[in-house]
Amino acid sequence: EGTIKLGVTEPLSGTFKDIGERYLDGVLYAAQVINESGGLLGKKVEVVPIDSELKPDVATRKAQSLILKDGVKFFCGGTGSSVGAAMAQLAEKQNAIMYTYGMDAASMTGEKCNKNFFRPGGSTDGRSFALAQLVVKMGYKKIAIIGQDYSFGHEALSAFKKRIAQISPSTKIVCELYHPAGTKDFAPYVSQIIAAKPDAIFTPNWGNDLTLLLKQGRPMGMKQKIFDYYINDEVTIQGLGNDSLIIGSMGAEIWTISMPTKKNEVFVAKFYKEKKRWPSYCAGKAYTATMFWAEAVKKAGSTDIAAVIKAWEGLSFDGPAGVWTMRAGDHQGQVPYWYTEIVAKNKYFKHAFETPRGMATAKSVEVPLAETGCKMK
Amino acid sequence: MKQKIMPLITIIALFLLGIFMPVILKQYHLNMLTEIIIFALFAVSYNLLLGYAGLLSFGHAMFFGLSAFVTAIAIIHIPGLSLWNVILIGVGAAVIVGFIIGGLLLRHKGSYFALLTLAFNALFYAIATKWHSVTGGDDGLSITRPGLDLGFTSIPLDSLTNFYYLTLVIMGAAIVFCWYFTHTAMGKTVLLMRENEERMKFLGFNTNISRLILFTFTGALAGLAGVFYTLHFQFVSISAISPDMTTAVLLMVFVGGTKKFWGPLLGVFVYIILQNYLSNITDRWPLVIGVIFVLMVLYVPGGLSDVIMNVWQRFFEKKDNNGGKSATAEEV
Amino acid sequence: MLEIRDIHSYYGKSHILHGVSLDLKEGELVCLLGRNGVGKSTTLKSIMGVVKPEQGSIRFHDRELVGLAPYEIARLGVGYVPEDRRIFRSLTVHENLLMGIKNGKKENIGEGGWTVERVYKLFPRLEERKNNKGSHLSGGEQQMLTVVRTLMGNPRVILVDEPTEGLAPLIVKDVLDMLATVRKSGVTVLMVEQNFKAAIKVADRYYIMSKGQIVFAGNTEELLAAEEIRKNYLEV
Amino acid sequence: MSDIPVFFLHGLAYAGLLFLVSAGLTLIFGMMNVLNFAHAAMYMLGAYLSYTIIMQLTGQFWMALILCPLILFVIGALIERFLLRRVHKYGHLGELLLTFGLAYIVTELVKWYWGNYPLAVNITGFLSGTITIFGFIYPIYRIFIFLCAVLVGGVMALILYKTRLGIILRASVNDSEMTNTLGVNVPLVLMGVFAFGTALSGFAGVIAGPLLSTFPGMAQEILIDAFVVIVVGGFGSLGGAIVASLLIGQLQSFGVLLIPKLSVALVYLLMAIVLVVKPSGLFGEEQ
Amino acid sequence: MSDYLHIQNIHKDFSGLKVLTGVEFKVTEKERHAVIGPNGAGKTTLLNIISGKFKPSSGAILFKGKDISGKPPNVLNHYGLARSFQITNVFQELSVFYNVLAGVRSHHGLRYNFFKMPDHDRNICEKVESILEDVGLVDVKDQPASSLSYGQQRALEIAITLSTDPELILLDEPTAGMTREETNQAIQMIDKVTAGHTLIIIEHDMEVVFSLANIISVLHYGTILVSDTPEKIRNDQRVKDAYLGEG
Ligand SMILES: Nc1ncnc2c1ncn2[C@@H]1O[C@H](COP(=O)(O)OP(=O)(O)OP(=O)(O)O)[C@@H](O)[C@H]1O
Ligand SMILES: Nc1ncnc2c1ncn2[C@@H]1O[C@H](COP(=O)(O)OP(=O)(O)OP(=O)(O)O)[C@@H](O)[C@H]1O
Ligand SMILES: [Mg+2]
Ligand SMILES: [Mg+2]
Repeated sequence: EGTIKLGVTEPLSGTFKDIGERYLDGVLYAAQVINESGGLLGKKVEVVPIDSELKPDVATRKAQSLILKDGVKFFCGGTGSSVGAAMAQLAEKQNAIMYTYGMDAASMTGEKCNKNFFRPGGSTDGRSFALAQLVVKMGYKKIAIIGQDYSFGHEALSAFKKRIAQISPSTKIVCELYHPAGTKDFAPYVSQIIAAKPDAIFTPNWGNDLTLLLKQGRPMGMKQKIFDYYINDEVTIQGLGNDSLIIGSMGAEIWTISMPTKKNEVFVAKFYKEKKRWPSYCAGKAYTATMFWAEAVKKAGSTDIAAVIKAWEGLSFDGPAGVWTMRAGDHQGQVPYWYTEIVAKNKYFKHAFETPRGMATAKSVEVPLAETGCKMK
Repeated sequence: MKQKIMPLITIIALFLLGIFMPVILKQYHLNMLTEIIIFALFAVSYNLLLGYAGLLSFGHAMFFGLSAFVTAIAIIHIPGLSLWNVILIGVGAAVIVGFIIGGLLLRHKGSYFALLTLAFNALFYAIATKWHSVTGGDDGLSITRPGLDLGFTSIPLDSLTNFYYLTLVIMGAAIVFCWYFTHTAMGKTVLLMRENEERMKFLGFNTNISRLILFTFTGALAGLAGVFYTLHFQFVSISAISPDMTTAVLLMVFVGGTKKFWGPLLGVFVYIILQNYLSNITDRWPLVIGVIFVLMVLYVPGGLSDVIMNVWQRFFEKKDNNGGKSATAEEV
Repeated sequence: MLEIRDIHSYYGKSHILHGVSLDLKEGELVCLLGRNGVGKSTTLKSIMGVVKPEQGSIRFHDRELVGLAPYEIARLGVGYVPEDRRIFRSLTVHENLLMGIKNGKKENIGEGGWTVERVYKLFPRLEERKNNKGSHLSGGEQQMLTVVRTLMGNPRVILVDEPTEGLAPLIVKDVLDMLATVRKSGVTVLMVEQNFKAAIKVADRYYIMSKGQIVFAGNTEELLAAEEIRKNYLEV
Repeated sequence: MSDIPVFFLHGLAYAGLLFLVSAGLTLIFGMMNVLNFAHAAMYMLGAYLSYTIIMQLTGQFWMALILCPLILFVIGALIERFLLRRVHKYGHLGELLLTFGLAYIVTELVKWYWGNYPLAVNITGFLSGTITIFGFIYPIYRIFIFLCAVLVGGVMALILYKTRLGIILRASVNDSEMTNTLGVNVPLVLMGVFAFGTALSGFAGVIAGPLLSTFPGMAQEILIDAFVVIVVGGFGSLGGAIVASLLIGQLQSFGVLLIPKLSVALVYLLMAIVLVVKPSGLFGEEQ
Repeated sequence: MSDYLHIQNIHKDFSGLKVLTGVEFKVTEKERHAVIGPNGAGKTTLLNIISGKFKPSSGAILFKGKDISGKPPNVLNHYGLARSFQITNVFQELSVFYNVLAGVRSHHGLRYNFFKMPDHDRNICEKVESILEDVGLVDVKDQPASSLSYGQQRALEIAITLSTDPELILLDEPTAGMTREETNQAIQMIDKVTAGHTLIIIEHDMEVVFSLANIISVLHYGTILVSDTPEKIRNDQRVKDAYLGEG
C-alpha cells in the first residue's frame, strides 16, 4: 500500500477522446508535481486512467471494479455530467470520493449533491452569472441567447437570464433558442437570431456546436460579439480554421492560461519548460483541482474517506487561479471567474487566442446555499 | 434423447457451479459475473430472434433500455414498491411496447426489418435523451435496490452476494425457460417459419401472430434483463437504450454463434471479458472489434460455438451418416 | 460447330445430367425432346454456363465453354432463351429489347441482322406495348419478348427452351416461323420443346432425353419410325 | 414572416446535403440490396481526405471534389471484390455484419491517421462569398450544395433511366442470372455499383467538409439521418430519396421556426406516419 | 344434394393480365376431381385461389355452403383444406419426421403453445409415424428432407399435405418430375391415402389423371372448357383440339 490511487474517468476513446486526454494531462501533471515534492502523506500518487467512453454505465462499471479489485478510493473526472452524476452515486454507495473540475451541471452540487462528491471547479450558475455581469458591464442591451437543448444548455441559459434580470432590468433577451446537441444546420437558428437584431449573443455551446454556430452564422451576417462558455479552447479555435470567425468573442473560465497571478505564471512556465507545449484550459483546471484535493488529503492526514471529507469541507486553497474555497454545505467550490477575449496576436499560439480581461470575484458569482437545493446528510 | 438431455445437464451443472462462485471469486470478479449473467439473458433472447426466427433486429436494446428505465422510474416515483412489482412493471412495459411495435413491423423481414428496428431504436433513444424530466436525459437515473420480500422473510439486497444469487436464480430460470421454449410447440413454430413461412401458413399456422408473439416474448426477456441491469448498477442512463447497446448484443451473439443455444452464452462471456481487458490494453479497441468482426464474417460465420463443434466432431465423434451436416438448429 | 461431350451436371448434390453428348452443325435446327424433369433445361443451362458441368466438355467453334462465365459464353455468340419467361419486370418492353443488344454496339449487326425496328415489324403487338413495363404483359407477350430479346444479340447459335409454352396457337405459329427464319439466316438453333406436333414442322433433327441421358438421336423419318422410343419417352 | 423565402432556402440547402449523403446508400441498397453500414464511415473518410488534399497538398477545393470520389471509388471496388463478394453466400446478414465491421475499422483508422481533433477545411474564392437574395445575405456555398445535389440527382436519374448502363443496372437487380446470359458481366457491374456508391459518399464528405466540420463524430451523426431518408423515401428508390430529402429539409427548417420544441421529433414523426400509412416508404415498391 | 365445393365464376388478373375469366365448376363430397389444361392455363392460379394463397379478383368459392374465398390459408386449413405444391415446398433442413410433425401438431392445436413439447406427445408421434408409413418414408424419417431423392421429396410433399388430416385435398402435379415407376407407385399411394377424402388434382400426366379421377375439368385459358367423366373427356373433340392433341 505504498501509493494513493486516483482514478480518472475520462473519455479516452471515441469522439471525445481529445477532451478526455487533455483533462487527464492535467491530473497526471498534478500527480507528477506532488510526487516530485515528496508525495502525499509520504506516499506516491498513482493516477489510474479509466476510459469512460462518455457512458455513465461504462464508467461506473470500470470504477466499481477498481474499487473492488484495487481498493481505489479517490476518483475524479471532467467530461460528461452524466458520468459525473453516476460516479457521485457510486462514490456514495462505495464510500469513496469523487471530485470534478469540468462537469458544470449546477444540479450536481444542487439537488443531487452528496457528501462523497466535491466540485472544486465551477458550475453553470457561476459561469453564467460571470458572463451576464460582463455583458451588462459592457453595456449591451439586447441579447440573443442560444444553447443546446438538454439539461446543460437549459441550466446555463436560465442562470444567465436570472442574473440579467437581477442586475439590469433594462437589458432584454430578444431571442432565446434551443437546438439539439449535434445540430448540423444552424441556418434556421441563425436567421432567427439575425431577425431579432441583438447587439450581443450568449451561448454555452462547446465543441462542434460552437464551431458550426460560428462557421455557418458569420457568413450569414451574424456579426455580433459572442459570449461563450468555452471560448478559449485552442482545439476549437484551430478546428475553425479561420480566426476571423472568433476574434472578439469573450468567455469566462475558472482557470485560463493568461490569468495574471504569480502562481499561475510559475505553473505555466514550468509546464511549458518540461513539456514544450502550453497547458490547455482542461489541463489547467484538472491540475488546480487535483492540487486542491491533495491539500485536503494532506490536511486530513490520512486517506480515510470520512476524514478527507471533513478536512475538505470549508478548506481554502490559494492556487494558480486565485483562492478557491470549498463550501461545506454543498461541496461546491467558491471560485473566481477569469474573463478572456480572443485576439489575433497572443504569446501562445500562431492562431488567435485569449488575452485576459479582468475577473469576477468568487463572492460576486456566489449562489447562496439556500438556493442550491442541496440537502446533504 | 440423450442429445436433448445433455444441454439440460450442462445448464444444471453451470447453475451448481454458479452457487459456489461467491465463495471462490473476489468481489470484483463476482461483479463481472453478475453482469455476464444479466447479459446472457439479453443475448439469449436476442438469439431467439436472430438465430431461431432469422430476424435481424437492430432494435433489441429498445426493450432492454425501456425496462431498465421503467424500473428506475418506478423505484424513484413509487416509494415502497416491492421488488416483485418492480420486475412486473419493468417487464410489462417491454411487453406492451413489443406488442405495439411488433404489430407495426409484422410484414417486414430481412434488411427492411433491420432498418426499421434501427429507426425505432433511434426514436426511443431520442425520447430517452429528450424527456429529461422523466428519464434524467443525459444524466441518467440513480436508484437504490429495494429488498427482496419473500413473504415470510425479507432479504436485503445491498450486498453483492445476495444480489448475485437473486440474479443467478431469476436469470438462470429465464435462460432455462428459453432453452425449454425452443423445444415447445411455439419454439418449433418459430424455427419452421424461418425455414419455410409459406408452408406454415398452409399448415394452419398464423405466421403473423406467431411473429408478433415471438417479438413480444423476446422483448419481454430483454426487458427482464434490462430490469436486472438497472438493479445491478443501481443506475441507468441512455446508453442502455442506445443503438450501441443493440450493437453490443449483436456482437455477443455473433461472436458466440447463432446456431447453438449456448453460442450466445459463450459470446457474452468472451465479449465482456475481452471488452474489459481490451479497453485496458488499447484505446483503439473499436478497431480491434471491427477487425474481429470482419474476420469472423469471412472465416467463421458460425461463431465460436461452430468452431468448438467442428473441433469436437473431428476429435470426439465418428463422422455421422449425413456428412457432418447434422448441426441444424433443430436439435440444439 | 457445337460439340457436347459427356457432360455431368448437378444441382447441389443431386446428379441431373449423366453424360449428355450431342452435336450441332452450322445452320441446323435441332430439337431436344423428353418428358418433364429429364434434364432438357439443365442441358441448355449447362451449355450456357448457368449450371457448371462438373465433367465433360462443350466446344463451340473450337473454344471450350466449360468454365466460362455465362456472359463470356454469350459474347462468343451463344444466345439463350430460358423457359420461365425471364423478362425484366421493371423494364419496359423497349428497354428489354435494348438489353438484348450485345455491348450496345450496333456495328456488328450485319445485313439481315436483328434490330429493334425489325422486331417491331414482325411483332406489331410488341411495338404497341413498347413503353409498358415487362410485368404488365400477358403471358404470351412475355414469351415473345423473351425470344426476340435474345435475337437482338444476333447470336450464332441460339438455345431456346420451350419457346411455345403457354402461347396461343396462333402465336405458336409466329414463333416457330420466326425460328425458321432465324435458321434460314444461318443461325444454328437448339430448341427444347414438349410439343412434338409443333416441333416436327420445323426441326431437322431430334434428340430425346430420359433421366439425364440422350436415348435417341435421328431425323424426322427415323423418329416417326421409332414408335417404341416415342411411346416410352415422349407420349403420355 | 418576410423571411419565409430564406427558411425555404435553408431547407433546400439542407435537403441537398441530406440527399448527397443518402444517394450512395440508396444506390447500393436499391441495386444490391445491401444495407451498407460502412457508408457513413466512407463519408467521413471522404471529408478527411479532402482536408489533406485541400489544406495540405493542393489548396484547391476542386481537386478534392474530383480526387476524393476517385480514391473512394477504388476503395469501394476493392471492398466489393475482396470482401463483400465473398460473404454474399451467407446472405444479407453476412453482408450487413461485414459492412458493420468495416464501419468500425474505417472510422477508427481515420481517427488514428488524422487524429481526434476537429480539422478545418476552408474554401476560398467565389464559393466562400455571399450574395443577396430577398434582401438577405446568403452564403454562396449553401446554394452550391443544393446545385451539387441537383447535379448528382440529375446525373443518377439520367444514368439510371436514360442510358444503357442504367438499363443494365436495373436489369441486374431484376434478374442477375438472365442479365448474365445476355452477355453482361454482372459481377463487374455490381462491383461498379458498390464502388460508385462509395464514391458518392466520398463526394458527400467533400461537400459537407466546409459546411459542417471534419471531426471524429461526423460519421455517427449522419448515419441515422441517411437511414431515415431511406425509410421515408422508400427502400432503394432514387425518387424517394430526393423527395424525402426535400421533405425533411423543409421540415427541419420550418420546424425550427414554427415548433422549435418538436423540431427533432418531427423527422421521426414523419417516419412513423409514413410507416403506418405506407410501410414500404413513399416511393418504395411493396414487398 | 347440396354442393360440397362450388367454384363460382372466379376471375383473377395480375395487374392487367387476365388469367382466370369466369371459372365455374362443382365438386361433390368424396369425389376425385382432376383439373387439366395447357401450361399457363391458370390451373395453379386456381388452386392458389382455392387454397387461399391468392384472393380472387371476383367470384366466390362455396365450401359446404360457406363462401371461403379470400380467407387466409391458415384459416382454410382449419376448415379442412390442405394442398401440395407443384414445386416441392418442404422444410429442407429438418428431418422428415419433424416435417410431418409440424402439420400433425397444428391439427392437434399445438401451434403456439409455450409449454408443451410436441415430440413428447404420444398421440402426435404415433400419427406422424402412421402417415410416414402410408407414404413409405418411415425408413428415412430421421434424415433431413434435403437429402431425399426427388421422388421421396414428392412423397414427403404429399405427407405434409396429409398431416393436418384434411377432408379436401388439393394436389398440384404431385407426380411431376417422377419417373414412370415412381409415378405408378405414387398413383397407388395417392389412391390409398386419399380414400374417403375429397380430392382435387392437377396433372399433365394423363395416366395419373385417368387412373385416379372420377371427374375431369379442362381449364383452357381462363375458363372451364368442359367438366365430365374420364371416358367422355377422352373422346371429346374440343378437348382433343385444345389439349390432348391427336391423342
Ligand atoms: N434449381 C434447381 N435445383 C435443384 N434441382 C433442380 C433445379 N432445377 C431443376 N432441378 C431438377 O433437375 C431435374 C431436371 O430439371 P430440368 O429443368 O433440366 O428438366 P427439363 O427436362 O427441362 O424438364 P421440363 O420439361 O419440366 O422443363 C428435375 O428433376 C428438377 O427437379
Ligand atoms: N403472381 C403472378 N403475377 C403475374 N402473373 C402471374 C402470376 N402467377 C401466375 N401468373 C400468370 O398467370 C398465368 C397462369 O399461371 P398458372 O400458374 O396458373 O398456370 P398453370 O395452368 O398452372 O400452368 P402449368 O401447367 O404450367 O403449371 C401464367 O401466364 C402466369 O404467367
Ligand atoms: Mg425445362
Ligand atoms: Mg401449374
